[in-house]
Amino acid sequence: MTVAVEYYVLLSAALFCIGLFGVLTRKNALMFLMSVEIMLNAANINLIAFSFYHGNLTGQVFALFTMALAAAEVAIGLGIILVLYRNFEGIDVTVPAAMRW
Amino acid sequence: MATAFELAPAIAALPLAAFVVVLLVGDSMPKKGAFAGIIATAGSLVLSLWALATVAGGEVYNQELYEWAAGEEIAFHFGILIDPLSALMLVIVSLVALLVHVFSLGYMNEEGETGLPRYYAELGLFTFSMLAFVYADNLLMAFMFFELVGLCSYLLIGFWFRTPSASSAAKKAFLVTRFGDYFFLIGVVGIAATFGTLSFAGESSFVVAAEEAISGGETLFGFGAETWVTILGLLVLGGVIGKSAQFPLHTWLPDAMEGPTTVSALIHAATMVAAGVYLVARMYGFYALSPTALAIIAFVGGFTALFAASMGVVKDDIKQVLAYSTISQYGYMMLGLGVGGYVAGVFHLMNHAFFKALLFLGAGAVIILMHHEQDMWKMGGLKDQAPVAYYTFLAGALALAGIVPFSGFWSKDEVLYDALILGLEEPIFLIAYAMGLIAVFFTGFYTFRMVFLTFHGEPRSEAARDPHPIGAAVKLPLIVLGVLAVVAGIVNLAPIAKLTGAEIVFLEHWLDGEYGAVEGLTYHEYHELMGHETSYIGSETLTMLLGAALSLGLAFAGAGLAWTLYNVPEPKEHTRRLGRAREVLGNNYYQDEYQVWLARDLTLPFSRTADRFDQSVIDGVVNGVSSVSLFGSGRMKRLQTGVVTNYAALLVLGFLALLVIFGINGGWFV
Amino acid sequence: MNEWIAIGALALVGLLIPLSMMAVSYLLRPSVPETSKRATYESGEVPTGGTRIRFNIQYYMVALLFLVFDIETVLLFPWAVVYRAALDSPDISLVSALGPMLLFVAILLVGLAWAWRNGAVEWTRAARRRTDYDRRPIDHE
Amino acid sequence: MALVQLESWMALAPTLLLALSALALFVIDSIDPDTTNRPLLAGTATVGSLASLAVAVWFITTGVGDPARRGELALFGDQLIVDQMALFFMVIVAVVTALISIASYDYLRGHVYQSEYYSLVLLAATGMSTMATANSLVTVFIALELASLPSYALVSILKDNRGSVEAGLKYFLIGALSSAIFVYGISLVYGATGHLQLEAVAENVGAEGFDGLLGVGVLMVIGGVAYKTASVPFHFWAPEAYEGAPAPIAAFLSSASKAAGFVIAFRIFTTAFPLEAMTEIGFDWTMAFVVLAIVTMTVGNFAAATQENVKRMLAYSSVGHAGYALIGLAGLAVDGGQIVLAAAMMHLFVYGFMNTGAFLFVAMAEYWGVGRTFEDYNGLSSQAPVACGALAVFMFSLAGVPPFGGFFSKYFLFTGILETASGNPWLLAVAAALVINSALSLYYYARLVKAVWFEDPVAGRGQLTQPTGLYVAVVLAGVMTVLVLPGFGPVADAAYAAASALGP
Repeated sequence: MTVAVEYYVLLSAALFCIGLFGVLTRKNALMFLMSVEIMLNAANINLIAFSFYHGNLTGQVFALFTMALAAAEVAIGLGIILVLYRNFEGIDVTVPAAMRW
Repeated sequence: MATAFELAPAIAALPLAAFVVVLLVGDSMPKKGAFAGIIATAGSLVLSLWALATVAGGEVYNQELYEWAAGEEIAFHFGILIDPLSALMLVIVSLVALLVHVFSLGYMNEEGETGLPRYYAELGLFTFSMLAFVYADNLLMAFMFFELVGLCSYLLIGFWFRTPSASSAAKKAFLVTRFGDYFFLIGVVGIAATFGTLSFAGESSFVVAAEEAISGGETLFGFGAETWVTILGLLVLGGVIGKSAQFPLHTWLPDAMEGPTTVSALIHAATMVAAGVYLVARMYGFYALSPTALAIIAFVGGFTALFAASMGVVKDDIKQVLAYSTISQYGYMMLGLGVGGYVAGVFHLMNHAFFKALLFLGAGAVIILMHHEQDMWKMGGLKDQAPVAYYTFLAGALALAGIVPFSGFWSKDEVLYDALILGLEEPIFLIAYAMGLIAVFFTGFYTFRMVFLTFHGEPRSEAARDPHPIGAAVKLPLIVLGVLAVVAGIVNLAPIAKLTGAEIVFLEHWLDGEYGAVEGLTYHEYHELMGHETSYIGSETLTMLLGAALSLGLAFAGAGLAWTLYNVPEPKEHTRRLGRAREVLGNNYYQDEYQVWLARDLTLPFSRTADRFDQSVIDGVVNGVSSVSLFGSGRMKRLQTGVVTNYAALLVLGFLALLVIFGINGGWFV
Repeated sequence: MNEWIAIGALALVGLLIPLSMMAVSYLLRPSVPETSKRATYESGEVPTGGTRIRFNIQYYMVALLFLVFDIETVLLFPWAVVYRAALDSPDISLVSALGPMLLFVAILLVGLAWAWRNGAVEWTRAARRRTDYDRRPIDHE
Repeated sequence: MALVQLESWMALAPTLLLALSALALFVIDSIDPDTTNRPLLAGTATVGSLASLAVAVWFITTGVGDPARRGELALFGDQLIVDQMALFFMVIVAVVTALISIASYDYLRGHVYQSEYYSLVLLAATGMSTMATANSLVTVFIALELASLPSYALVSILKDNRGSVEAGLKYFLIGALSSAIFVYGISLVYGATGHLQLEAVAENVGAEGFDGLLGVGVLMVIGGVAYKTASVPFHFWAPEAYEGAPAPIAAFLSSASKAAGFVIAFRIFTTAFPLEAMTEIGFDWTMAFVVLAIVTMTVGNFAAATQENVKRMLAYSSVGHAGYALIGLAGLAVDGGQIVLAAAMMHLFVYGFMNTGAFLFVAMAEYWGVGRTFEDYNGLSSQAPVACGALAVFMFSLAGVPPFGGFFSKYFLFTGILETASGNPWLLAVAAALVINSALSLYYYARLVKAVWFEDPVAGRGQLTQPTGLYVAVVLAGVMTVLVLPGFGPVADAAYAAASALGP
């Protein structure tokens, strides 16, 4: 029993949109970051599903790289959130808005 | 042993050196720097003569010396071109410059003028510019020195800059010639852009390129090749008309008489004014490609010859008369060149250089005699007081009037002859010929009016009764030039050659490259390019005799009328009989007035209107646009709210907009 | 598609059982509201301070280091899968099979050494760094 | 003929040298974590980037990557490729990195994290250099992240400065979102074609039947490169990141990072998505770039026009210039569009000097502490004429005033469009937008020149020191901006060669 690849795409698209929704609605920097991670994982689902579909491993390997880069991104992001907390006494991303226009 | 050509740069460099030296230490030099100038110009003369002899030996020199800017398409350089034409001109220029320097000893030094180092320095610079212009091997270099010549004449005309008239005359000369030079500059740029070269001679010259373009039937800048060549030629002609004081840009020249008379001699005989005509001769091959341009040259020349001669008739100031005669004579040269008489034009240029220098220096001598009085009505009877001045002046006058066998006759006659034979084939040119012919009468009249009023009759003023003596420095140049004015015609006795069959048209052979010439720059090649047909009344000899008789007759008629009217002890101002015509003539046909009117009453209001338009409409539009832009800017930057989630939202919205547009457009969702 | 019916039925059952149990419980239990029931600790301990406390920064540092090495294994994974096969293949030498990964680990080791030297693994905070940086405040008020 | 026969992987030497210098800096910092030996740190970074530059230039002159001479070098199963365009952009990256390293010598005086700063700069440069060679969507993404991640840290490296932190946060969040979109787009492209290597993608466009997915995926990839090049609508991070970041980092991001973003855009769209095949499946991507180019240059220039803060003005102008460079891709819509592409490359090259120089001048002003607005800059020329002269050169070059480098590249862009676009109304609209925006840009660039040169100096401003490194970098950038004029021939040749080798 195999699941048609379209369903994986739908799943990943749903996941992507969930992540996007989080990005747009969450003020907490950590939630923002998590939402981005969800979006990245949506891409991973696509990659792995299509890797299976096409019968080559390229997509799976790329998914590993994506995970690694996502981790690195989180590391940098946490660092930035840390200094954000120190400077603004909070991690609400809408607070730092001194630079505009 | 260096050859003449290796030393060629020194021909121009010597006067330049004199300029530098006199400018720096002139005040402490003997005669305030006059000797430096004399030595330098003498050196130039010797070298020029040597170069002339070398050319006569069959060699020519066309050498690029220094490349000062090079691009992929075109390179600009300084170079020297010494061919029969430029060698001849070098001699003329350096000779006249030398004589003017010598004369200045008597005219300027002995009169105790101040500012002499400046004077001699400027003379040196002037000579340098002209010599460098003469042997320039490309049009851009020619243009640069052309401009320098204009600058020097500005400086020299305004030598007595403390008198308002002198400084305004200087400004006028500068501005009017500059007006023409704009067109020249555009022409230079146009030629460079079209042909990618500015050289006068050689395989890579713009003349050759233009010839190929025409024969190849190319289209240049949207025009046929010949039309474009005509346009370029006419643009360059703008500079010529300004410099050579041709109608309608001649108005500066009479005013330029405000300068020292020596300067007038130099300007009129050999440098500034000659530069224009020389330029036409220099790039004659280019004009030869365009019959239209040549015809325009011919008509401008013929008209100017008549027009200026008619004004010369009513002038009272001796220098003014000469000034208008200069304009008129350059008109002849243009006429000659315009009708294909390359030799005739150059021949007249040479003769004119000698006799006009003579006449101006003679006038200078008269002015010395008259204690700086220039009104001819206050002169009279100087014949006996200053015989040297009188006889040399008379020789010059006879040459100017074109009385056989003086030099002017031969060249003027040849100009008219060339116009006639062309006119017989193409009748339109007969009009130009007729104008030239009538001008002969006027020339004879005003010349001898001047001679008689100045030298004959009874002295009409205290100064004329007790003239100031003139020295050897004055007499020597007069004598040299007097001799030349008498005999210079020998070099091209075309009528006699035609009658007798003797090979005595030396100048024609010279310019035709019999002794050596740069390929493509010879008389017969020009002739082939033009392809003018000519025809004769009866035979060639008959036509020639008829023409000569006609012009000679008119010259005698003019001179005779002057004789009857003015060669009397107490001449009267017969000009009153001219009635209203006198007023028109006396006011120079209102040329100045209409040009001032053009400038003040037409151009100025137009400019004001344009300015108002600019300030109200254009600025309004610009200001409107900028305030709209700035307003737009104010709105646009509000997009950047500073809140990062808004950015994310806008980013996603922007992306979705793209997705919807392209998705629906590309049918991705079906 | 009948396999899907089984899955759907399972999901349905999975949902229904807890919901029905909660409903039953709600119907059966007595309701006695009382303030002490709302306290955080019913034992009587009174909590002090906020629930959010600042962790030592070093937790974060260690977490990051863990992340790095965790991810390293992810990247080692595909290599490890093909390593044996690569060695058996006559076209690939030991150096070209092992070298890249050694290089990768070496680079990571440089990073680890740097982190170590800069105090990332010291539990007590090193007070050596001055933080007087930025004499040129770029204020945005 | 090279003196030695090099291994093919040595073609990556410009990139590897940058990476090695970064590692060397880590080693230095590991040996002495407290080092404030600024000459050593800045020197290592400068030497590394200059070495990279020298090798790249050497490769170009010896014909590496030239199909007619030594051939393009595809490495690691075609994942990386060293061709003329790669080398051209390696040069840009190396030049900007060198200028930044020199300038930072003074700027970082008193900074705590010096070695980290330089190593992050070099790592980011490594990433950008790799972007130039990336020939597969995998390597594109990895290189892009390698360039981005250190950049996030660099922007917020002034840890106690609220502006810097705010800038870093915004940059990071938008960057993370954009890279998520980018990688999702890549996954869709992979799904629709079954490949990630660019040529293989090109061969399989439309082969698998997921045309709609492919369209969405390509559009998402466009989003990814738009983020990296700061193009609308993915530009929102740019004004803040540039304004809040240390000025040398702003210079680095707006010059090198933008150029690197463009090189992947050029590479991906000329190689992986052949226009004909893409048009068949319903996505003429040149239209997308037409829209992006017009909108980007308009937004950038209009928003820049009324800025009071010099750095922010430059930031928006940087957005505007991204719009100019996007024309290169829009121009591929017509035959012979390689001319326009080459002109865009030239523009990025010149931009590398003039924009870096302008930001470094701002760095100098920050170093002096004179303030940030136009008024604060009033009359600086009386105290620092050389630097202000260089500033005038940068401004006029950015505005596209002859005879500076910026004029030529813009001129080539403009004439390139006009030459090829006859009858294509969209491209003519792009050309018109280019002209209008350039005219507008002259307004605000000239405003800065006016403030610096013609306004009366601000009263009470103290003596200005002459920081050697900053001066050297600014003057160097200024000289290069001018020298590009006579040197434009080789640059243009290299760009034309690079663009024509890409041919669709």
